[in-house]
Amino acid sequence: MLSIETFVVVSVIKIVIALFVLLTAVAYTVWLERKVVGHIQNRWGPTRVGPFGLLQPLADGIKFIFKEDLTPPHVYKPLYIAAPMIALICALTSIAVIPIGNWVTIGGVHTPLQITDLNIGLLIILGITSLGVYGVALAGWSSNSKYSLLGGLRASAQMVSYEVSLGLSLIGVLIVAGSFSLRDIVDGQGGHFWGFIPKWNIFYGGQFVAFFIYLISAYAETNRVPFDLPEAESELVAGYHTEYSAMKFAMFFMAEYANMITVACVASLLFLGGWHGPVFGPPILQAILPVFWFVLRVFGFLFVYIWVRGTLPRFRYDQLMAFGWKFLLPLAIANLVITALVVAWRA
Amino acid sequence: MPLAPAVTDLQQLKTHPAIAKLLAWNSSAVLAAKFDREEMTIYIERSWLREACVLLRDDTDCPFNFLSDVTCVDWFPSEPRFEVVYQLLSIPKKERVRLKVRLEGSAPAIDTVTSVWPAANYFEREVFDLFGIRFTGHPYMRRLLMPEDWEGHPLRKDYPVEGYR
Amino acid sequence: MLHLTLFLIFGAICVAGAVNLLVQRHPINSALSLVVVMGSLAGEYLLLGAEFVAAIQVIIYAGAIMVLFVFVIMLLNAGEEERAGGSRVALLLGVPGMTIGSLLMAWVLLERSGTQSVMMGALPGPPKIIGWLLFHDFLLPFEVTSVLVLIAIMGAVVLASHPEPSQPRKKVD
Amino acid sequence: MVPLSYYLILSGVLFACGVVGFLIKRNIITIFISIELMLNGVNLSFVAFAAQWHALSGQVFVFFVMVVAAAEAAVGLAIIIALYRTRDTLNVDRVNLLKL
Amino acid sequence: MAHLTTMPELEPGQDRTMILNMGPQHPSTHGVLRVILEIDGENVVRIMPDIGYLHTGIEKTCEAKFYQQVVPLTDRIDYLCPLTNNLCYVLAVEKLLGLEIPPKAQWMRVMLNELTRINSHLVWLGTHAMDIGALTVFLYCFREREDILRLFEAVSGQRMMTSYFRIGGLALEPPLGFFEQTGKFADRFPAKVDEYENLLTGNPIWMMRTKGVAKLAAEDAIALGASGPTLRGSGVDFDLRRDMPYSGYENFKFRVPVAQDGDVFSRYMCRVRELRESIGIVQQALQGMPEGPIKADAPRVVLPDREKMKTQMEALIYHFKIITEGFAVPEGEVYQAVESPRGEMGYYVVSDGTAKPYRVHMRAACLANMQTLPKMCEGRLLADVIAAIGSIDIVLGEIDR
Repeated sequence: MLSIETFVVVSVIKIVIALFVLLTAVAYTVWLERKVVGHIQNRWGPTRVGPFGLLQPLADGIKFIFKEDLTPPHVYKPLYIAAPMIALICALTSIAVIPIGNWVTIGGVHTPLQITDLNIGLLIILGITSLGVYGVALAGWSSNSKYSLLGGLRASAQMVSYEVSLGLSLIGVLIVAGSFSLRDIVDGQGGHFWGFIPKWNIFYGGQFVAFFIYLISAYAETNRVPFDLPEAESELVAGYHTEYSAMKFAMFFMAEYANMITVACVASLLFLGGWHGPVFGPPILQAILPVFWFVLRVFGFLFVYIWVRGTLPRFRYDQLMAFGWKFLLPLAIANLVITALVVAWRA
Repeated sequence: MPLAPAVTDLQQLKTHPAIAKLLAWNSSAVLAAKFDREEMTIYIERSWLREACVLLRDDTDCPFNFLSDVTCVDWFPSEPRFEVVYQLLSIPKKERVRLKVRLEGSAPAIDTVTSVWPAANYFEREVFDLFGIRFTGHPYMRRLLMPEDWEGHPLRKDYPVEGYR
Repeated sequence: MLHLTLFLIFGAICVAGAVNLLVQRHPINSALSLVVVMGSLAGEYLLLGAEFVAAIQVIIYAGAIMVLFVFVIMLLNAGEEERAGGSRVALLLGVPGMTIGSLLMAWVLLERSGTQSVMMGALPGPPKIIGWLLFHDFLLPFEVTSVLVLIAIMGAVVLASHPEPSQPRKKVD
Repeated sequence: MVPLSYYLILSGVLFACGVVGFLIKRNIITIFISIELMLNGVNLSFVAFAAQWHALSGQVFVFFVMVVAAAEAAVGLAIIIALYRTRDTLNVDRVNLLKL
Repeated sequence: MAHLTTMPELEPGQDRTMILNMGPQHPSTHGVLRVILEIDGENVVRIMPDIGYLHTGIEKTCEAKFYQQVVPLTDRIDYLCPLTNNLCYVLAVEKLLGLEIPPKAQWMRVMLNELTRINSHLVWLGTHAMDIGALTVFLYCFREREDILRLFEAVSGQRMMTSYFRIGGLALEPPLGFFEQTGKFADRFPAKVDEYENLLTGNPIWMMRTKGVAKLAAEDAIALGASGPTLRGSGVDFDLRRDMPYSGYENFKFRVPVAQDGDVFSRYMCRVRELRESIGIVQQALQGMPEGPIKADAPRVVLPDREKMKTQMEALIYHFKIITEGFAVPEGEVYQAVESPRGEMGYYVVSDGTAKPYRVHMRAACLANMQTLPKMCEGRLLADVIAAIGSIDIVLGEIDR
């Protein structure tokens, strides 16, 4: 057990590092998206700022900071200002319980690669992401604009609806793992079966369907194509953030991408075996490799996100709702029941 | 193809399906006709326009079921000043005919044909907007292109090119 | 000491949120104050060791029920409430009455049961044991509530569904 | 170490705030919100007593309260929507007729 | 027919509805269309297009220009298919003049017209797909459009506002290698259409968004004056190129795509098939391109060659006279209709015997097509309005003129 001073110091260091890494990841996810979508669409994406446009996120950030921060008249100001902050805070907080690797010992301090290890980690993530709805809904409402209001209504209805399927798809994994702790869930996925197939939940736990449901619900939760109706440019201009500019807009932007990363992390942890993978070489490499495998999975998940964005058209609102309630939800319940029966039979 | 002189004799043109039909129905409705550059023009008496249009549309042999266009020509300063021009098309027979109605210069007004072809809706509003011809019975007689509070009707020949100052 | 400090911080936020709920005139502010109260209550639950309850408090209460409230407020575009004659009487009599009542209760509690105190994380409520309880000891109530929720859903759908479009709307002043 | 009574006082204060809100608010949604506040106050005392008596059933009861609150919110808000549709107001003082 | 024309005033908030002002600045109204929507939640109760934000008074301007000076104005009407406008105008004036056009010019006109049609349909496909959320198709379409614009630039010196057709023929001889370039483009284009179709036609989301959406019955389409793919998408088999041929279209073999359902998907399929048919016409034109002059033999109307002007006295005089005082056109009136990418584009030109047109009127296909919008959208969802606007392929330059 660490002394309280060490605990605080270590925690602060971890928080700072995690935030820094997360924000950088957000910036470079934007860059990655622009690059990948650019190549899908026969163009280059950002190329001017830095090699391969690598400094583009920095330039964008500077632009956002120096742009004029307009507050339209007739907005309900307290909430108008609070909404982007709520969105961003909720998006950034959930990273606190996400482990990115095993325990490490640095300078005599033995600590997990995670800000804090809770045994209800998954519930915390679900709770915080469910609070993220407020940012979007309040932004839409407080802007006092019809497009924003429609966007906000769409967003809150969509996020609440798909959260049900999302939660149910995760419960299958929970039944297999028997724990809410993300670390325990990942630990349960080590090793192989039949000699070569990794014991990931997506294979071994039979959670392939759950992964499919999770993937779709996650797209809807983060308002991404083909579920980007709350900010459907061609219909609602920019949906709930129509009236936002400069840093306030950037907060929504960052929140969206931070949510994407969170969702990708959860997918890697719950379905794709977390940081498990071949570990070899000198000790320093052995320490780094799990983190590398984890980041690789997150990257792969994000890539699918971007790929889908480059390919698919958008749903219509009623189709979206029908899809969520009439297809995904029954599927998720069926998956849950079958998983429960299988686990009970095995036990 | 050298230009042939225009045929304006009603008797010579009687074989054209539209004219035959109109003459058989009401010879006083057809004021004149002209066949020029392979295009048939029929001048209709203004009060009979709507009935003539219904007749041409519902003709079983050659139904002019498609209203291509409604426009107007301003012959300022001669009288009658305006000519409202209807371009009809028969989709089954691939035949065109042009109906013309002459209107006097002061407070020009004519029956709408929106009840015959709903397509006339915007066309007539445009003519009203740019020429100031009222289409009586039109469901929504408002300016179409110019702002609501615009003065004058720009396509009239006596409208100053720089606008009223 | 840490326990007390955290308790006081969360408690202060809680009470501030509750008072703000009363003071605010706009329903959306009241709703958001309640979200704050719920969030800090979740903190209090964590202090008591009821981690699962705390998480559920955030997910169900703050994340679902209150979203529903906010959604309805947005949907009806409810404005600020108007002052009415009756509320002034309630304000004059009710608030002092409630304050005195609360103070009395606090005094009684402090005097009579001040000796017992709870540890930080006194009774851990891990999901496993809660689940065990729910599905063994409380199975019947659990099933009954599920039926209740089903009825509630059906009722909500029936109530909130659109009236027939042909039906003329009556005005009531 | 926090005396149990502190938790109970906090719970009581929340409940009292809920009651006051219920009495002085005229907007039906805010009244509804006040009811939720009262339920929350009660929940806190449930959890506190559970901790004191080392009986987890207190925590289980909180779940039931939440479920009932959820059901109540669903039906209640539906009623509010229906009410608003027919009367165009959210003020309870104006909803004083049982029929239209 | 009253149900097709009623345009009642929109009054806000009568019965829980909301007036939503979509446009004139809106990402998916394709320019400066303003659509006033009365919505109940997401459902559209009533819809009323409001136009005129791009009204430039071209018809009035034409009356102050010589006949040949009107050609560049026509480019600006339907800016997605400038050559079709050019063609329609010059055909009308040539009909007034009674001019005979040499075959090579006619074939060039047909070929360039079909390229214009492809160009316009590509812009439509890209923006329509983008409205429905498929971003990638937009850039794919613009890739091929770029090739066509390069061809236009090669032949006329301009990418968009080409003004390449002149009264009596063409402006310039096509440059060396132009036909080879066009042939190469025509060869590789069908594979590109397959690419677009791979992304859209079989895509379940695309079908969900377009099938059964914004339906328009055949009789309503005819009554409302819809033409082009909007009419053919409703199952009316009518195409001016085939049924009332002009400019030598009777020499080409092509099919007229017709779809029966009258929904967004039908109109989409019509246009996509038209892309393939058009490229077939381009190939036929390339194979059978006749030799000969590109201008009619009418020295009073057609500007002389640069070379002749420098060597021959009469040529110089005609050049001077045409430039300074135009050419008189015999009295009369002509309505010339061509099949533009959007439907029946008609030019009604009245001549009073002088060198300036007495009246030029353009029959805008989009203006009539847009009248179908309320019929298509009422009672549907907000997102369907976007799909419907995209599917009738409006160009505000043509609507407002």
